[in-house]
Amino acid sequence: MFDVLFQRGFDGRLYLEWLLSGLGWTLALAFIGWWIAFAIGVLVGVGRTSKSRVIAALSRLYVEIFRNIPVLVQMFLWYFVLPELLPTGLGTWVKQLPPPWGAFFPALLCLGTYTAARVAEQVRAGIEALPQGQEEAAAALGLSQLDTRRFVVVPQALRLIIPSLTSEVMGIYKNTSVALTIGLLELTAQARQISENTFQTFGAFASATIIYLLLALVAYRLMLWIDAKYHIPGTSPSKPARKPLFGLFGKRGAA
Amino acid sequence: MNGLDFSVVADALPYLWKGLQFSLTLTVVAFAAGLVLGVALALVQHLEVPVLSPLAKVYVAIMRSIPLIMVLFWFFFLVPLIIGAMMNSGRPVPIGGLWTAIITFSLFEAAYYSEIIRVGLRSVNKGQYEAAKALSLSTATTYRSIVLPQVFRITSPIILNQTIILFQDTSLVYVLSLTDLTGAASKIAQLNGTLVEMYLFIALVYLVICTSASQLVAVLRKRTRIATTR
Amino acid sequence: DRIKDNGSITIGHREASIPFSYLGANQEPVGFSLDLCEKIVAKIEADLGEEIDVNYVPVNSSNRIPLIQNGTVDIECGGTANNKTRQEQVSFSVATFVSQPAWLTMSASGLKEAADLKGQTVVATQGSNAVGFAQQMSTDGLDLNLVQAKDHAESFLMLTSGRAKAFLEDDILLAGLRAAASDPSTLAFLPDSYDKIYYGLMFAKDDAEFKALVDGVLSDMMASGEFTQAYEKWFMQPIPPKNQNLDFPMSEALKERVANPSDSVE
Amino acid sequence: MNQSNANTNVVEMIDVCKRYGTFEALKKVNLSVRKGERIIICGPSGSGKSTLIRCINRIEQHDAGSIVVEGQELTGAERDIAKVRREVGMVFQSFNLFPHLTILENCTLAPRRARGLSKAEAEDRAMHYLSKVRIPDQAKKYPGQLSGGQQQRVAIARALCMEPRVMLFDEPTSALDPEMVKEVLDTMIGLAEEGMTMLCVTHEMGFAKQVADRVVFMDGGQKIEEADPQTFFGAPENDRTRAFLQQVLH
Amino acid sequence: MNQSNANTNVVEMIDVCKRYGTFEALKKVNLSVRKGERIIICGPSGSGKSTLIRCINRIEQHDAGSIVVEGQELTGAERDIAKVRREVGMVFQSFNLFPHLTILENCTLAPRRARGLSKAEAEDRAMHYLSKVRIPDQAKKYPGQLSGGQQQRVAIARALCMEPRVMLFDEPTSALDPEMVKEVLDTMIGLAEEGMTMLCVTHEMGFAKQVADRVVFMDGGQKIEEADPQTFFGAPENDRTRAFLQQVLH
Ligand SMILES: Nc1ncnc2c1ncn2[C@@H]1O[C@H](COP(=O)(O)OP(=O)(O)OP(=O)(O)O)[C@@H](O)[C@H]1O
Ligand SMILES: Nc1ncnc2c1ncn2[C@@H]1O[C@H](COP(=O)(O)OP(=O)(O)OP(=O)(O)O)[C@@H](O)[C@H]1O
Ligand SMILES: [Mg+2]
Ligand SMILES: [Mg+2]
Repeated sequence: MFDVLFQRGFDGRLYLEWLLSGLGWTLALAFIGWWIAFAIGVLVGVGRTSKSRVIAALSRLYVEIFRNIPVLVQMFLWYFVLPELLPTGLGTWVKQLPPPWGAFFPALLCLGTYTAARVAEQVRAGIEALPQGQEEAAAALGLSQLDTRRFVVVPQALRLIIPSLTSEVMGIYKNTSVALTIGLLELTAQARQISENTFQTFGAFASATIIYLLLALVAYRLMLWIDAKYHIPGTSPSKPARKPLFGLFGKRGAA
Repeated sequence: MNGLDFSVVADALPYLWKGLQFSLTLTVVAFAAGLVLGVALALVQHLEVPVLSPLAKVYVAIMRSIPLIMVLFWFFFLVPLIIGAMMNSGRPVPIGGLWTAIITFSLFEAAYYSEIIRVGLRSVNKGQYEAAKALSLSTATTYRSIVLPQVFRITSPIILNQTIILFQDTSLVYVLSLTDLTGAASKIAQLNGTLVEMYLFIALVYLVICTSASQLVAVLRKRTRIATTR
Repeated sequence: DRIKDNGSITIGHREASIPFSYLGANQEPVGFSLDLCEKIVAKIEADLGEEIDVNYVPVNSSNRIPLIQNGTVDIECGGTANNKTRQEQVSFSVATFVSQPAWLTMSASGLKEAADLKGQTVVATQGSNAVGFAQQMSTDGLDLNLVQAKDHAESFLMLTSGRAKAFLEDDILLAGLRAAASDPSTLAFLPDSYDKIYYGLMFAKDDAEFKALVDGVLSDMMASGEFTQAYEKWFMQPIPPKNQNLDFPMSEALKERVANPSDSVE
Repeated sequence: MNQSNANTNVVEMIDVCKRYGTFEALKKVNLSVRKGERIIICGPSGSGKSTLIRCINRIEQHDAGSIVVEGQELTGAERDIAKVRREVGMVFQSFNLFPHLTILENCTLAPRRARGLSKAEAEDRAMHYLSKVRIPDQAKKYPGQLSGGQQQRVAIARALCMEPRVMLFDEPTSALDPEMVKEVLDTMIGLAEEGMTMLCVTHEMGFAKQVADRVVFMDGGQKIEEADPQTFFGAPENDRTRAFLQQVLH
Repeated sequence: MNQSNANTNVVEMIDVCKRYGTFEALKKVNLSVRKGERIIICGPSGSGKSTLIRCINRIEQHDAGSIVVEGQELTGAERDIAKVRREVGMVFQSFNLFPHLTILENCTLAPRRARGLSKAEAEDRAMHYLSKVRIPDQAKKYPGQLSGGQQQRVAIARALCMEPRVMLFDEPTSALDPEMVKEVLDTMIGLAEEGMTMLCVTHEMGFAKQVADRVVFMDGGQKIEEADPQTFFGAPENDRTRAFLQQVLH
């Protein structure tokens, strides 16, 4: 079934190499996209709970726009529409980026900003799930609002949502496959291309699927490790607040 | 780019509406079927039913690890072959795009719903199970009358959120050559070269629908929060 | 065979493959290939002596072959190129059209011939055989930056929005896209010509009976002049939905095939 | 008080052991409860008090020794366990009312499902016991709308609706605000006066003095001392008991 | 006791009102606290005790009346509020330690960020107060690894690290297991003996009798009675006070 991987394509490379190059783009998108998403997500999530109306409203607007349009459509907008809205020179420069960069950057921004909206909601949920007393205690000690957020609220909220962030990490790496619609030859696109070139649909898709599964496993283990690393001593790992909402393989803590 | 022509949107409205109807229908059907199956998957795991429980776990894990596009490809191209082989009919058994979409989305969503329900099951206070036991209620009664109603209450916002994502994901049925809202827009666009207008328009449609729905979720969440605080 | 058992036939059609197979004014599949298929269905009905149901399933360039293979579609009535690799997977009827791949560019870009494309970004549609063709040219020294768009409309948009310098596709499809553009004169073909491509209707491999039937119908049409009539209707006259005229006279190569129907790809 | 029918032990525990992993929560505990007796169990946190009474209706399963409730050994089939549970009512520290059901539904669910009563019968009975705990007027409300003291009284009524032979209480007042403690204790005193057999884990020493037939002191999973209230509070034998009483009665 | 400097009122509340929506949680409450005084506040649940002391460091904002803390009117700018908060320590019923920080970090965070102490200074000070509450050896642990009593003592130390002029306590012992109450009360008695100005909401009447200069009884958002402990417990003027004391001292 997998012998297709060891045949050579028209360019003389093994189809296995095709898949691996697809994997490379998938990983690059997922990894860099994730840090974009995380950075924006934390800021916007904290903004959502801000006492300033303006900041809260802007954050809300961001979240609503970016999470309520399908990634597929957003992908299109980033790719085709954004360059037209930029100043002509810049737009042209963007459009003439050599492939695959011309597709990679829009895909990266699309996935980053889309996932950021979802991360922001998790961060907000984490902040809201903290006992009221934490902020009160910080205030009572005379800490400023900014310090309260920085030292008390956000560190705890992030720990609280590590399990649900796991699902967002998985989400972004799965959504990378949507980038094939703007011509980025990531893993799924390569699998499809192999299947079109060789008509060995089963072998091509099975290989890609196994890679996705392995990736998911790695991502999941990584998040478990992070969870354990940032686990607060003396708190039980299966506290109901620490919902293992998207625990993947078996029970949490089984690792 | 300059001089967008939105008049084509107006002309295309009936066709787009048909596409939207398809998206909505698919969402509703996959939601219903996925929820039923999801509850079953979650219960099997929660009750640690031998054999079935690990199977359910593996199923959910696999479904949640693969991109939906990939799952759609599998079901669309390969399942007919597999079923054909299983039925020894010598020929592949065709499953239309519609059925592929319904089956795929239901099975796919079931995995997500089951995770939500499973967490819901765990977040029901242990005392509830104990109280039910102490009152000598049977396991079936405990789940039907005590646990599941509370689980649905707790998880309904999350389930609805997932359903909004499901609705957005229906745009991926283009790989099945089905015509949902996105598909309808891109087909019209192909005929008269108005991709940008079409995509901007459907982005707006999705935005309006999904924002209203998530507004509903917010209201629900507020309601459940009140219901669960004493 | 199965059509007999089920009393129904499933026709795969394209949605924007003008004028072979696309959605007409009411989003119904219409086109040259569909007219041909109509005749085939009529013939099957005549043979069976009963009416059969005709189901239409939309297909696209990337799923049409798997769908034929897995039996979802009985016959694809589009504009699919017949070639050796594909013949290993599926069967084709006698040629119904002959085209050549060509480069479409913006007139303003000043490109004169394919050699000018060296090192430039070009676009082809995912799943079409232009992808392989461009890749081949690239390895043969033209050194292209190939991007693949999701469908012809997006490929065309890449060209018109300046993301790609040229769009490689069969000349007839490009002519259709160009005709639909708001100002066709801004678009120009490069003069280079490549090997001929023979289109056929596509169906499952190893069904000699069905192939004989399809080829029979097409050969009869070609002999009787019905084929040429259909050609005139779709290629030389205004067609729905916008009533544009492709004005694409029958090529010598196709005339030759009409005289001597064949599914050869040489 | 009710010493006459000395051999009708409602609960009989012999050498009961219970382990959580390697941790021994109960170490060979013996206890017998006669019909109509009121037993108070006290002891420091983690001493195994809850575990002890939760073994009696098999919410926890003991690992060794025997527990006989109403003549029924607690190792039997599921059916028999269910039978025992019907005869044993339990009230929890955290009430554990079903938040999505009204007070009335809370009280009628088990009688209908486990005792097979009709809706009307179950409701009559529920109203009877709700009156007994003095909140018949709250029947249509949801638990979340009641104060803690009211909720705990509903929990008592709910258990009573199954008309059990024994009632188990696990710190029924320790989750309550101080001024609600009394209303619940009064309800329990009322029950005791009617002759209900009761086992009660509590730190309310005033209540213990007032109603207990016997006080059991537990520590480290063992029964350290068992005596009538006068002896227990007046002249405890054991050092640990004395230390504990000093802390609690500060 | 410390009646000498009678006009240095640390806290001065005049006609303070506080509303939640339409519900009046505080109705024209007057209270003045002199330097070094120990005030105990008691009253039934929902009577406004917490609201009262939370208004003093502006965790809640009052709607009418005036509150002056250390000469600073509590309606001023954010900066001034922060200044007041630095001078007022608060201990909560549920400890509210920061679970992700060690005990030492809990105690040094505010002195470093809000008082601008260096790390070394803050740690010295923290160790000083941790020794005072008798848990210097736990400094490297996390709150979750301590018992409730220890956590509450850390909370007291944390507040003391800001070297406040007044300490507010909101039912500091009511979330504790009975055998831990004493260790916390002892710590508070120690503080009282050193002359700390204290306002304390509690139901621990023994403690109240021992340390209070004055006892305030609240009900329905109003100050019903205010008296020295002998009068308060011996001969309360008000019926509601009497009813409450009966319940609490059952
Ligand atoms: N499910 C469990 N798993 C592991 N250990 C447990 C479990 N339940 C109880 N324990 C342990 O068994 C011991 C006895 O617990 P138990 O609840 O019976 O104590 P208790 O006397 O009721 O204490 P408290 O006064 O705090 O309610 C404790 O040390 C507790 O940690
Ligand atoms: N944030 C809030 N929103 C609405 N109502 C509130 C809020 N906080 C307190 N209340 C109400 O104000 C009243 C007084 O509350 P407060 O917490 O001061 O009472 P308390 O005397 O401290 O009671 P307890 O002994 O239960 O702590 C209560 O009836 C309470 O329901
Ligand atoms: Mg207990
Ligand atoms: Mg309070």
